Amino acid sequence: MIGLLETGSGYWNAITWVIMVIAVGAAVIWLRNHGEDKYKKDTDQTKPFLSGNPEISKEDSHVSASHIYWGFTEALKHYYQPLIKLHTGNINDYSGWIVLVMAIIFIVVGVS
Amino acid sequence: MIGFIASFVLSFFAYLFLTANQGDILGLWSQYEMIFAVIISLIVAMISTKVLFQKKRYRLLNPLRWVIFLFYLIGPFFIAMAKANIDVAYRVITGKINPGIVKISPNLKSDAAITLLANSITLTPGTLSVDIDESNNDLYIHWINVTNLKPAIEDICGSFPTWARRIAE
Amino acid sequence: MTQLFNIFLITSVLLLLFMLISLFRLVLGPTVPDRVVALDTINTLIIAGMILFGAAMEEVIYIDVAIVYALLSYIATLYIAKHMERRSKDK
Amino acid sequence: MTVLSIILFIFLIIGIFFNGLGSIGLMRFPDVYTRLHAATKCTTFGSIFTSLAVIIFGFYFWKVSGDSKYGVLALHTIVALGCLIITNPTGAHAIARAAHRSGVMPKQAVIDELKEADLK
Amino acid sequence: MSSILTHSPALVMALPLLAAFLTPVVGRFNRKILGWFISAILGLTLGITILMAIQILTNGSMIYVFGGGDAGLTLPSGYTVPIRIIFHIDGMGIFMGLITAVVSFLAAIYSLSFMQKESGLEKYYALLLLLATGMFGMEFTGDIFNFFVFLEIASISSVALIAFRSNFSGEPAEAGFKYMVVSSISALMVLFAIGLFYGQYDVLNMATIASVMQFTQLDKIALILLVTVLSMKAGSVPMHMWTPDAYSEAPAAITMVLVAASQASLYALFRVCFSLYNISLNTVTIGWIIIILGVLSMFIGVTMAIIQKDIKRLMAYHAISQTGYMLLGVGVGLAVLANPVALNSFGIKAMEGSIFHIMNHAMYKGLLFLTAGALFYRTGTRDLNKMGGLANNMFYTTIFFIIGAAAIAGIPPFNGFASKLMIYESVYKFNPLLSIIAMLVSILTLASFVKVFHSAFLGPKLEQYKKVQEVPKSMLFAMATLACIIVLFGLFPDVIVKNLVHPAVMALINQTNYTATILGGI
Amino acid sequence: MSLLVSFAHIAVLVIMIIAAFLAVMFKDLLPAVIALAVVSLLLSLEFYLLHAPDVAIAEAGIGAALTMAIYIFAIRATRK
Amino acid sequence: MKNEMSRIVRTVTTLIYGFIIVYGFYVIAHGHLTPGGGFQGGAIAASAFALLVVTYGDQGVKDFLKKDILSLVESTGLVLFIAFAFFGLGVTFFYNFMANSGGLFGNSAIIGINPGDLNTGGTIPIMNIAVGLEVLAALGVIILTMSAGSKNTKKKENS
Amino acid sequence: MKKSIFAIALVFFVAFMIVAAFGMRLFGEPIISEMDDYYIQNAQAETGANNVVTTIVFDYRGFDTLGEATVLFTAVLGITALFREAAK
Amino acid sequence: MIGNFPYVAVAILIGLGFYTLIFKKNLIKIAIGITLIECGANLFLITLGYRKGSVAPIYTQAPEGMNMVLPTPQALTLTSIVIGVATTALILSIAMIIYKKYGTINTDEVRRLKE
Repeated sequence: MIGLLETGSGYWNAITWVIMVIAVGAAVIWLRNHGEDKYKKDTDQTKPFLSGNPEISKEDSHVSASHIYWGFTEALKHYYQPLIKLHTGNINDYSGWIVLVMAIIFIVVGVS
Repeated sequence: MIGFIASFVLSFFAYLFLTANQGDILGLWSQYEMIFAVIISLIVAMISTKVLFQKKRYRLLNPLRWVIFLFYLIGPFFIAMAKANIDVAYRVITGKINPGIVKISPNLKSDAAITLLANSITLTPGTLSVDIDESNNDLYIHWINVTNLKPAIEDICGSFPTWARRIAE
Repeated sequence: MTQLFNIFLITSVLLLLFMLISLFRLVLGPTVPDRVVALDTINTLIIAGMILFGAAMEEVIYIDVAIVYALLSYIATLYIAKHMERRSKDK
Repeated sequence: MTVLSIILFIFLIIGIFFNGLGSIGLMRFPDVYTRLHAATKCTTFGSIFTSLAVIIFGFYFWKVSGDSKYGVLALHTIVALGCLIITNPTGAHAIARAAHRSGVMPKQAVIDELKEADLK
Repeated sequence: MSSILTHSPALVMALPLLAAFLTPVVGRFNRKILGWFISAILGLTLGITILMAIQILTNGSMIYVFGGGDAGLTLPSGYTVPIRIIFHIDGMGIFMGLITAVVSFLAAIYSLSFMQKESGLEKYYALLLLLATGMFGMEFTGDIFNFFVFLEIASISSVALIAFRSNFSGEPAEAGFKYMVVSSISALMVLFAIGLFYGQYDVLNMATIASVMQFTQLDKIALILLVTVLSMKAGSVPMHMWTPDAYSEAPAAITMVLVAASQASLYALFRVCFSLYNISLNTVTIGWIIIILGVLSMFIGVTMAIIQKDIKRLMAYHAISQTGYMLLGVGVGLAVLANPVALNSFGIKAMEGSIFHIMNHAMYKGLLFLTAGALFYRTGTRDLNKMGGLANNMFYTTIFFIIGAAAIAGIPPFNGFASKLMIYESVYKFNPLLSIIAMLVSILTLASFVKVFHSAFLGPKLEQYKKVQEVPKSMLFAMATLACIIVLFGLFPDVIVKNLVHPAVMALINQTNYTATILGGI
Repeated sequence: MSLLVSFAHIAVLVIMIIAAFLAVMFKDLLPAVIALAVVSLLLSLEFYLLHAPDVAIAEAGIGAALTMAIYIFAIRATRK
Repeated sequence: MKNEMSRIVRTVTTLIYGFIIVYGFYVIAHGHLTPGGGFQGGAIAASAFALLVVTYGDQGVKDFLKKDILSLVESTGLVLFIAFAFFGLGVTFFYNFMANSGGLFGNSAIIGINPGDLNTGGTIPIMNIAVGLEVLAALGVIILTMSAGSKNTKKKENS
Repeated sequence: MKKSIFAIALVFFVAFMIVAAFGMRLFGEPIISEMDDYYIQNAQAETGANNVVTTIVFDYRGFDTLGEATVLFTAVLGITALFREAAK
Repeated sequence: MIGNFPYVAVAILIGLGFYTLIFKKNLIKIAIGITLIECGANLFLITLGYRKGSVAPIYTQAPEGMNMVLPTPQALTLTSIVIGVATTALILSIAMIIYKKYGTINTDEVRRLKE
């Protein structure tokens, strides 16, 4: 059968997957259309409720790129700090790393 | 045009001098060598005429001057050079020096003459040409054993200026 | 015959020793011109040595290398000399 | 010992002597200009003699054996020698001039007219 | 026709070279047709490569002896070693060659509009052609010194292209300098290794070296030098630092080709490990070294990518991380090479996965870099903080970005998923931990691309980008081609794996076949 | 004869290593480049002694003038 | 300020410049007989250009050397080289189709040690010339460009 | 800290290189020389040139030479591209 | 007498080159380091081709009755020398451009691209 890929311990068929996705999507849309639509446009129902505070403008609410995973990086601070320190951007270090890796592999291969 | 022909002939002979070997022509060159010599000399003449004859002076092309030059090279120059070396040897071994930079005015006009003089001076007794005054061709000379603070030309370079004038001016 | 070649060879090896002496000027030389003089001396010695080696090995085509050096070592000297002049002028 | 080998021997001895003198002078002299004296003159002169030995050798064997390779040896050595004689003093001049202009003054000098001259 | 086919390895090298030599002359007469001329040449090259691919996949390896009396006659009579340069193209070589041809062709098309405003275009195009030639040479050659020469061509032309924009700012020159230094080191170490081989066996042909290799101490040293510098050129941690610099500062079209160039180095690494050394020298140790390099690359690459603000730098770190997948899969294959049972049960699958991943990675990372270039073309910045709301104006670019991001994150049904699934499942049998790390990395990849998508495309329309339009058609054409390839590969991965990837893997594993093609017999 | 040649090899290599060491160690760039020129010179002589006149000419032509020239250009462009 | 060296150096340069180029061409043309060949000869001739640049300064050298012509020569050399590789395509790429054919450069060499004949070697001398032209022009362009670039540098410092 | 690690690595690297140097075959005594013997014996007859090195450079390994001329061409292109004037 | 000293010299040259690359903080010094490594590699190749008591592989006017040294490494080294000069020229040009833009060639300051 075309599209059937053997992946080591199982099989993968993209076309079947697409058909499945389309079927499930159709079902979801069908279900959604049968739901009850209580929302009315341009009323208070569609406006966000921020504990009674006024809604901030769209430009301000756009989270800029450097803040997106702030929590993630903050949590992994002890991992990131030495890692960033290693990326010095200094050309001497670039060649130094090459020699270091070469020496380590020399030792590993020499021992084994 | 004279310049082109002159540089052509010069490079032709230079090439032939380099490639002298076995062959049919005079027992030294083969015919292909000759063809190549012509082609290469043409190319080199095209490239180097502008440089070689930038002042459009063709006085040096006289073969007689070359003969004199050769004679000068083997005769007075070589003797002066031998003397110079024995002199330097003496100074190297004893360490007796009395140096200074003095100025001489040889009154030479052409570039070739002043160059010949300067190079001769550099290779001969106790002297070394350090700088040149471009306006009137005065030479500044480092003298390893200053005997006279205002030296005459003969003190330093002997008969060289006359030779230089004879050869290149 | 071989005796002659041996003479050439011994001479050239002696020239190598003189080169070593000249190298000390390169190490010690207080100013840049001193070092250039050392370079020039080494150049000349190497040209002489190359000619002698060529004769000693009976290989005539080797002399070409010596010609190349005799022609071109001068250019390196000129470059350094010009740079030194310039540098002094800028100060 | 033929005449040839004696001549070669003498020439090589002279060449070696002057070359060695040049190197020793390079070490012994106090400042750039005097060192240039030693280096340029002695090494050029010494090299001329060692090369002359090779040239004589080449011409001699060219005549004796008729093999063109000895002729080539001599001719090319002449070329190398010619280049050496032209370029060496000029190089020395360039170094001396640059040294003086970059402010290296001759030591123990009794007179220095160039210092006052103020060339452009 | 058959003579074109016989001489196609020579033609594929000589055509771009000839065009590159003519480019300065052509550029002097007419600057407008220059881009089309180059695109036509690269298209022709692509055509010849496809012809060669068909020939090789049906009839087996292809041999071309440069300057010999006959293109197929490798050995002179009475001698046991080849004396001329031999192009030796097997399944793996042509696989990489196809990638190179496609990528460089699309880069030329993309540059038609993208580089329009730059000066010195004839130099740019000539360098692009030379880079393509260098990569072809690295992939097709069967001679180790010839490999060095083409490695240098590829490095020098990539350096010149990386630093091409340095008339505006200093950063491209800095990146170029760094890349130049590391690639000089790598080339010189390769030269040193060549010397080690030559000194012992007096041959330069890779197949012949493989057949006479005696695994002395010196061979070990040569192997170490080659493995280190080639994995460095491929961009594996901890020797990866040049990658983000170089990738982010090069023009976008060139970055796409640079990805392919570093994969050519990866190919050379595989070639050294499998064809040159194969089972006899410490495969487990070397395999584990490659696995560790791979895992480090995957993890550190992706975690560094998350915190980047520059869009191309972020993608460059992802390139490192994806290189890790390839190293991981092939490392597993190498580690079990001496064990036929394990090799058949999962080793071959792992290698198929990672080699399939090479092609997928070239395609989707190329697409992503092209979209980044499109954003740069319209907005003039690479800083994610300054972008936003671009989806409103650049519809097609957004679609292509989504396709590329989904493919790199391994979302079905795109091609990245297929190859990653193969790697996960086969590596799981080797060592479950590695497989879990790989999956984790995949999740983090998705996360960081969500970040890019959010900050560049979503959000309100920004004031300064009100007048931004869709990019010109030639750029869209290049991106659309890559997107189509991605979707097709995603939908029919089995066709590719069966027809292209499996022969490539078999060509790598089967060393006797490799040597026998040159030396005859067996 | 062969003893002398071996001695020549050793002398040339030793001088070359000293010059290379100087090229690395000099603080100023100009002396370092001069030392590099000496290295190239002696490398050429070593090639000559190893019977590789082709390579010796190449090294002479490139190392004597051209490498020097481009290094001097770079130093001149980057002076303080 | 004139950017050239002293008069003595200039005179010697005019003398020696032509000879260096003649020597470079000698090395190129005799590449298949004596040590040397395209690269070496090209490098020597390019050194002559370097000599001109240093003696006359990069302004003065414009009278003697044109960068456009050099880059044209460079392309010509390379195209000539690859063209002669293409001509062998009747057999294989890079096939030496002129060797021992009796025509131009087609004489057979005498086997063993001999003084050598210029008219041998097949495509080798032609490729020598092509590579020589290419290397000469390429190195000349490098010298001229870097010389001009090193002068511009100071003006735009710290931009 | 980092510097000392690099220094130690460099020392190890050079040590391995020197070990390799002593592990090489003796200086001046190649053990196998089949390829080079082919060149030396057949170069004159096959190509008609006296200089075996040139024969290898331009005939037997001519493709390398093409690549190498290309490297020079590439470098020239790169340098002229670097020093070009900025776009108008 | 000479043993394997040339190979040791090669190792020392390469080590010196790497030392320059790692510890010297000047871009032109780094170029010098690369040139040194390249010298080492070239010397290594030529050394491999040497055969004791032989002459150069050129039939023109060679001495009679002697072996020839191996020609292949000489061809390889020719290639690598020209590649080396191309590399050096490019690397120095880039250093010049960097100085033009950054005003420094100290590696500690030439690192706007980091992290």
